[in-house]
Amino acid sequence: MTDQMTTDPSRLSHLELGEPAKTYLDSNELVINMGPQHPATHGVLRVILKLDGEKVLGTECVIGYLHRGVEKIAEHRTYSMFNPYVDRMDYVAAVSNGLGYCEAVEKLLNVQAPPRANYIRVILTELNRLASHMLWLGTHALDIGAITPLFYTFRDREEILKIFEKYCGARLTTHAFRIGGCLYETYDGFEDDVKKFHKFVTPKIDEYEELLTTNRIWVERTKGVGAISAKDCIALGVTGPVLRASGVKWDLRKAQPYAAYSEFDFEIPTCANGDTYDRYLVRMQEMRQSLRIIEQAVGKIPDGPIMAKVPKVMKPPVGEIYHSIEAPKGELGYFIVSDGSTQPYRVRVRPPSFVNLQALELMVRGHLVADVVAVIGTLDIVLGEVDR
Amino acid sequence: MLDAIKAYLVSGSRTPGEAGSISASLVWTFVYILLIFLGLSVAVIAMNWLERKILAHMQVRLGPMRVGPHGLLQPIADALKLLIKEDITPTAADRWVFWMAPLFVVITAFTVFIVVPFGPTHAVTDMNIGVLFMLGVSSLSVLGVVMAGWASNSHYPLMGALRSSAQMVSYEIAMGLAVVSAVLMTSLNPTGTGTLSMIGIVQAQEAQHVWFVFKFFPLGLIAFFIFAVAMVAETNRAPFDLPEAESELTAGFHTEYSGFRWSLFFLAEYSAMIAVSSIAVTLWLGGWLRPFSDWLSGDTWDLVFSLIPGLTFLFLAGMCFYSTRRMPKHPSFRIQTAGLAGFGLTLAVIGLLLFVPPVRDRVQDIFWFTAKVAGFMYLYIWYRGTFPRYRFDQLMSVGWKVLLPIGIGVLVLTAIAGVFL
Amino acid sequence: MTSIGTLHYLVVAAALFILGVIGVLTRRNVVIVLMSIELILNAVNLNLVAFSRLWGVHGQVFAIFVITDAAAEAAVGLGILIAFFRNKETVNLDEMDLMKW
Amino acid sequence: MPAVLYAAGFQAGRDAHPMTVGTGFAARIMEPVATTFFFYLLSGLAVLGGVLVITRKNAVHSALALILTLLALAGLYLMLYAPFVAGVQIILYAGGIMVLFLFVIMLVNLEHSEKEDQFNHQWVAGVLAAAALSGLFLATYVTGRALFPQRVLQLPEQSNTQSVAVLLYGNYMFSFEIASLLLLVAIIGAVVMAKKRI
Repeated sequence: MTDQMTTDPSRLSHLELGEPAKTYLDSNELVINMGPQHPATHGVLRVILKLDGEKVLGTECVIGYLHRGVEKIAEHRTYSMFNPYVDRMDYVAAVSNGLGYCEAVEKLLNVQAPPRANYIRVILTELNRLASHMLWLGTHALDIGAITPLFYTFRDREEILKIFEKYCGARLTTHAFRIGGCLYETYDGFEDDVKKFHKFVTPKIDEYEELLTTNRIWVERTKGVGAISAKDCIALGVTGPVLRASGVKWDLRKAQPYAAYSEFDFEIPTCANGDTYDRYLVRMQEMRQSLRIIEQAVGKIPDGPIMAKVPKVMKPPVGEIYHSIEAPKGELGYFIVSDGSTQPYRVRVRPPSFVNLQALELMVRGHLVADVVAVIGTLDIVLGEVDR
Repeated sequence: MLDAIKAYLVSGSRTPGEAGSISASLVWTFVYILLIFLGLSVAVIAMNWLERKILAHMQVRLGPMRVGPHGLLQPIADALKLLIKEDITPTAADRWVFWMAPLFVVITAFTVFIVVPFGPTHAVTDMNIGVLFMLGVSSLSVLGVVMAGWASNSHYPLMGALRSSAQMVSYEIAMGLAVVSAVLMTSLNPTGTGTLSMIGIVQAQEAQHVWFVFKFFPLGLIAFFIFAVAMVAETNRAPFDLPEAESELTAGFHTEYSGFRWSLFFLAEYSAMIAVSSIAVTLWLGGWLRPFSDWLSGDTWDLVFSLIPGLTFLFLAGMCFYSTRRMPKHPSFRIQTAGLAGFGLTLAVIGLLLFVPPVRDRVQDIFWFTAKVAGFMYLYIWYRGTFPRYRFDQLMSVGWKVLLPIGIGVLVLTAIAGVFL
Repeated sequence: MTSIGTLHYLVVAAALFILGVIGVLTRRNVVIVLMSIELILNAVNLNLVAFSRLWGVHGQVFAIFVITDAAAEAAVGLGILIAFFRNKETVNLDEMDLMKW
Repeated sequence: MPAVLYAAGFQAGRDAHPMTVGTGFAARIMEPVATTFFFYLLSGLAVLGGVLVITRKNAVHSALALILTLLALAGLYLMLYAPFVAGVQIILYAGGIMVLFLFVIMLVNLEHSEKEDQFNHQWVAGVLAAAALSGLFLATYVTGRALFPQRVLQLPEQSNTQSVAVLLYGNYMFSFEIASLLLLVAIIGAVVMAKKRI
């Protein structure tokens, strides 16, 4: 399956799928372009669907419409100059991206961020996870036809963005962290804001669940749709909530704790069936767990510096490093090769969306067109990250 | 001419189709058609605004607020935009069919209204086959949808058209069964003959002193429920809006339409919603009959109920005046505030006019009918705010495996109950 | 000013009937041939309903039977057409000669 | 428009009865005009539709022309005091059978058959046969016109549905059951034919 995946659009426009069919009968297939301009592909993903009536016989994803060469840009920027660029990959979870990059470079420089910085990092990252999951929930529900959750989640996501804005001045592409810690001290009332938000959002998550979890149509639309087994997930390298919904208890926050995660008590929600409904449940649980972490962290932010001693001109020793964190969408890894100069020799990003998107073909084959939309939604892809 | 009008108004017991002479009949028919056309257009415009506002408030937002006070002029602005917009015909489209499809849809959607009884005398014509005519003509709109989807010569519209035609044809059957069970109830009159005439059906409910939704409880209720589900599917609204499922087919059968022709589809969709709601109201909810006509009977209660239309308008006017006070006090909002007050004033004048005894008596029927239909319209909006969308195979299985058997069962049970009870 | 009698309707029906016959006998496209058959059935229906004005409602009842028949015919005919098209990729009548050997 | 038509038919019918006296001057002038006008309009549309059905290249256009014919015929039925048949015509023929036709035409892509020869090889023979048939009709018309009864029955229009129902469930009960059986057979047949794998 992966060998079908290619980014050369010139080859793909004349697919192996064959010429468009002459008839719409079951003896012949219909080939439809879903995207790149389509309301349900979450950006500029183009999915070529081979259909038999409404049944999907095969899919092919054409990506690269949002390619900006982020990895190449890194080779011409210093380590700290590249930091803002990573925010533009998964733009709904910019804080996580920044955290991963900063930690990777810190590892390369052999620097430890101070504990206070780590706590701030955890709080902001978990807030960002909530924001990302809320955006996912709203758009996913919208794809399946429920329009109301979108506005509910956006209302609540707004509160998170307000906290970000107060903290670092930006709402979406935050650039909140620096290599070696955080640049900004928390503002006055940061902890109160977070506590207030915690109190505000807990009943809201119940509200979302009330709208959807037992809604008959929602359950019918999502149960058994796009099921994927744990074995297939591991074979394809799928990570994050998709993997956990298939029953694999794998979360980098527990498996190889980074930042301050080892100090908090939280659970890894898993489900067994690996279908769209389970992924929904897992993400809803994850939101609650994130709130739990935030609650624990905000109560005991230690005092101290927020920035480690980092040289003004960063020249990491020659070598390479791979560091990965649990982004809202799965394992986000940075592989950085240093040649000892001020600029990285090569930066390679392992984006969760890109890897998870591979599973699309496996998940939708034999289902209906409407399920393709549901599965794209449940994979929670961000095209900025897929194309980079 | 004046004499004719007076004669007609005084006679008061006939639909215009049966008015004394053929010329009077023709004239009055045209007058009624004109009135219905205007009223329907206004209703669609109002519905457009209401849907946006109600949906917005369900979704914790405000909806249109800029054009006019509380966005009251937004539908007019939208209509103007649609009229001015370029009207595109795709090169590969079949020009004639592409041109005809929206017309066909709109004509069928409006034609249905000639048999809708807004009151015992307020219908264009009282057809012997009223219900059959309504079902038939509204089923013709599927042809327009198919034509639109085919003529666009594009994949998404074609799939939308196939979906909607399959859907409308399937749900028509369940709908027909529910209707038949209601028609069966009309034959239990003291006079003993059933009727398909819309006016006759309401009169049967009047004679039997019960709305058919409560007749043979719960049989009437179940039939009503089947119809209420099938009519949502028939009009392609959420949660059965697969033909125009935005997230799947971009816009379904009218993807390639723009500007004025698109607005015709829009108009047709809303008037079809009103049409099926009026069938439901006529068949089960007693049409123009006022609620509690048996329980709260007598002249006093009649008077109280006849005051409700005027009171409703006065209440709306009061809401307008209250909102006027809450408008921002900034000078740039002065015109909007004045406009809102003017709107309230208009409503108040209409409300006061409705208290005048002759008007009150003529308008009551229309008011109750409209109020019931408005209830259905609210339900439509509510569904849209609450439900996700069904998938195609689930939609079909709901239609064929749930509604159809229940419909047949209800029909048989109604027949048995009619014979033995 | 002649009033419209039953005979007028019969003439219209005859015209439709002949159009249908021409369609059936000359067109190659099966779908259009099936539609021509519908045209013929409709001509018959018009006759039946027109005559029901002379001899009572029986004609109308029979017209309803004819419509039922037309529905059955269309369903089966189009079913055959789809089955045939799936195998031969054509809807032309003169190519439908599987039985001719 | 159907309302007007209906009214016209209703009024005209009332006057066509020899015993009925016109209700007024306007009525006496308008009724025959209305009936004649609508008759010629509708039958003209019907025949036009018929011609288009057999001449169009595109099957969808043919189907649309057929719908025109069917609707015009429904109007004629209304003028003939057969509102129930008219309703059935609209709901079953135009709303049901024609949707089926259009559905199949869309499923079976007919684009290439448009470019082919539209008429078969025996079209001359076919037209000749049709001409012979029309000759026969003409001859019947010329010879039999005089024998045709002039008066028409006054059918009770308001209880048309009832009288149809009484006949359908009374005299023709058996045929009615047979028809339902026929439909059942047709359903099974259509499913068997159209299904890919059973």
